[in-house]
Amino acid sequence: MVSKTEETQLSNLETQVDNGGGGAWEYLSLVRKLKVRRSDRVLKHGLSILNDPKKRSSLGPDEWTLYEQVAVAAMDCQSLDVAKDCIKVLQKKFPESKRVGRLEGMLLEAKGAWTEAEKAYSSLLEDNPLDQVIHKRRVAMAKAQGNVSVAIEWLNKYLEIFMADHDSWRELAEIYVSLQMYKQAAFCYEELILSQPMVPLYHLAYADVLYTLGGLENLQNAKKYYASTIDLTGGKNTRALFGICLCSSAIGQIAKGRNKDDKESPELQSLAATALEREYKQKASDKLSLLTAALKGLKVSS
Amino acid sequence: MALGFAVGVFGVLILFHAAYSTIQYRGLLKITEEEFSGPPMNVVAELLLGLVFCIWAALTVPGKFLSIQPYSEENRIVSLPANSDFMIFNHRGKVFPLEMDVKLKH
Amino acid sequence: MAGHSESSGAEKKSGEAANEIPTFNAENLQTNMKAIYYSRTFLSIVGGVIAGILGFTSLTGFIFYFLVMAITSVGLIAKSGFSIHSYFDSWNRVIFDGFLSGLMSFVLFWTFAYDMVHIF
Amino acid sequence: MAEDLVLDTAIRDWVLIPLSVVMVLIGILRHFVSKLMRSSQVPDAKIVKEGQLIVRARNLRSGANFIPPRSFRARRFYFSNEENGLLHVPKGQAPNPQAQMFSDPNMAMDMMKKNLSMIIPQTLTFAWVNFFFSGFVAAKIPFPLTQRFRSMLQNGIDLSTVDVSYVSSRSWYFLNLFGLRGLFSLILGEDNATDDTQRMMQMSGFGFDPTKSLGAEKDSLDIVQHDWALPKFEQRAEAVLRKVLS
Repeated sequence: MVSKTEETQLSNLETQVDNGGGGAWEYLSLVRKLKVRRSDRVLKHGLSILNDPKKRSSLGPDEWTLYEQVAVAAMDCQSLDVAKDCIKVLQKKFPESKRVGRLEGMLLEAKGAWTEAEKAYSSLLEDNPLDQVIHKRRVAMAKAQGNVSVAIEWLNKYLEIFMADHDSWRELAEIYVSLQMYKQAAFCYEELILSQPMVPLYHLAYADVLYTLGGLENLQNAKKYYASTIDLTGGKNTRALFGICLCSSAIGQIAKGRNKDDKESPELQSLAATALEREYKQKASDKLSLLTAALKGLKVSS
Repeated sequence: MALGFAVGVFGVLILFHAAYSTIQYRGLLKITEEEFSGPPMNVVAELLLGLVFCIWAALTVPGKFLSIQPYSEENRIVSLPANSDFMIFNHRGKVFPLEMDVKLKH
Repeated sequence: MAGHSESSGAEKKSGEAANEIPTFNAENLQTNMKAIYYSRTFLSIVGGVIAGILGFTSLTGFIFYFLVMAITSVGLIAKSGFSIHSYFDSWNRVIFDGFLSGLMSFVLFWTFAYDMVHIF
Repeated sequence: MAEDLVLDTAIRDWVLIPLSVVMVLIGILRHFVSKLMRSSQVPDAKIVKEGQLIVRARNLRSGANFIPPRSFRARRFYFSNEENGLLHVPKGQAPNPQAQMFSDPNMAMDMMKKNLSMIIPQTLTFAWVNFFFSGFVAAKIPFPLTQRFRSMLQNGIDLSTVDVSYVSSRSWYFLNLFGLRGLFSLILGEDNATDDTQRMMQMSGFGFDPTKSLGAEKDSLDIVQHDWALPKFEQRAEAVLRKVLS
């Protein structure tokens, strides 16, 4: 979860580090903590620390964490030589470690040697059949090969045991969305909302899925979840504001023919539209005309 | 934080000193055979000072309060972390490798 | 007109109901409570030592404890910048929580300091 | 009040202070020893699954109001229907936790360790206090108490004429035992190993009995009243936007 303060902190550190202002280790730690994917920068700045013996030894035991981080980043950047060197260093230090074994499997993956990687993972799983990360790697491997249905199968099997693992629910939801299996995705997002009811982004994603599914009931629910996103973000989520407008207009179109028994709160959409206009005025005033045209098209403009 | 901690330690030390001087004072009273009516002024002042320092430390050392409102800047989640356990390397970056001469030297 | 007033009444009512669903970051609340607990425990120990040195006995000592705790509450409120509701879900958290849990520590250190200074 | 007893300063220097210091040191030692002895056991798939199941069911219970009624009912059925609900444990199949414990030596071992790390230092200190400092007055509490507390505070001295507020050395040990908890939580952190009451609570559960917690979770899930919170959020969102716009 990356909050607003953390995001600004990250971007500040990023510019500082990119301009040679130091603080590379802090930046790398923050990247690790927030679990963001900045592989190119991690590779560059991580190596600059690792290649400097003085800096490296000042890290103490964190040195090995950095090696791991850089190894993964290097794989992500296809700098396989660097990754291999890092893993070699780690292996020398921790000869029997499962974690290093996992890195080796990932290196095989990055090379595209799927069968060998699979073999490595299965042998690791034999030692510890409940290693969550390796199960996840197998899912990722299936996905990387393009066998999305296999990935879903693995993931479902995994979730039968580790059913409280929300990262995997999220992955499953994203896979389902990519396959346009929205009903299944909606289920996954419900699961995510249950496990972390205060994360607005899950509400938002759920609302998106409901809106895509369509139908009067789903649209009304989608509007409710966009509303909850607005409430949880204090009205600072543009996508949710747009969502409210879209839902209202779609509901209006469907409900036109029918009797209007269920009272929709008409104010919410006009408020959302005004909020949007205001936000555009502040941040992108040159695109304001586009917005007003779009809102007019939706007939929600006040 | 470190400053608050130092202040706290200092406050506790002051308290110890106040205790010690009161013990001395009681010993003195015993010799002069007077009744103890209350600790001397400087001890009271020391105690007050120590209390103030300790309150300062107690309020600063445990760290700042964190906002519980979901829409505050600290809590407003703007992006989800990359699901790095499911990271795949078979992406378009593979076709465009970085133009970096990176190497792990030893 | 009547319909309008009715809808506003309903809105108000549902607005009240909406306030009942707590939306707050439980984790941060926990951290805050922990911070309060630390402050109170430390100050009850310190208060015990001071009460012992000053030689308070019986009721005076307990009054002193409540005084110290009251000062702590005020300090905590000041620490939160007088906006309790952005850090805690209710006032009771700041004012009453942990009031009695520190009593045992207070009594122990009070006795200890009192004995050190005044009994022997 | 009766005549004040005059206590020798040697008692302070050789009983009161050493006793308290030793208590603190033993508490710290115990914390670290129990930290060292905590073994990380590899759980088997069934236990892991049940643990995760309970977490998920608990999430469902606490977040129930955030999902639509239909989704909630489907999930509840999935968890707690009588035929093949995940939380439903058929009668008679529940394994006896005692038998399970004896079949798994690790579990018994772990419990032994926990027990030992709690009881041994306790008994040792108590024996030490008893042996060295028994049968005299060591301290005086600065407030009066009724006669009922005599057995508590003057444990080890049989004198009914002494004022109740005088504390025997053995009772001072007990006072320390309870009163130092706050200090330990300050210097060792919240979840320290010295908190005996918590330990006792865990002990009374006697090991980990997953079937029981599954059943309890099912019962509490069955009585959850679903009250969808989302319709209220539209009003809340309106209020928020109005506040932003104003």
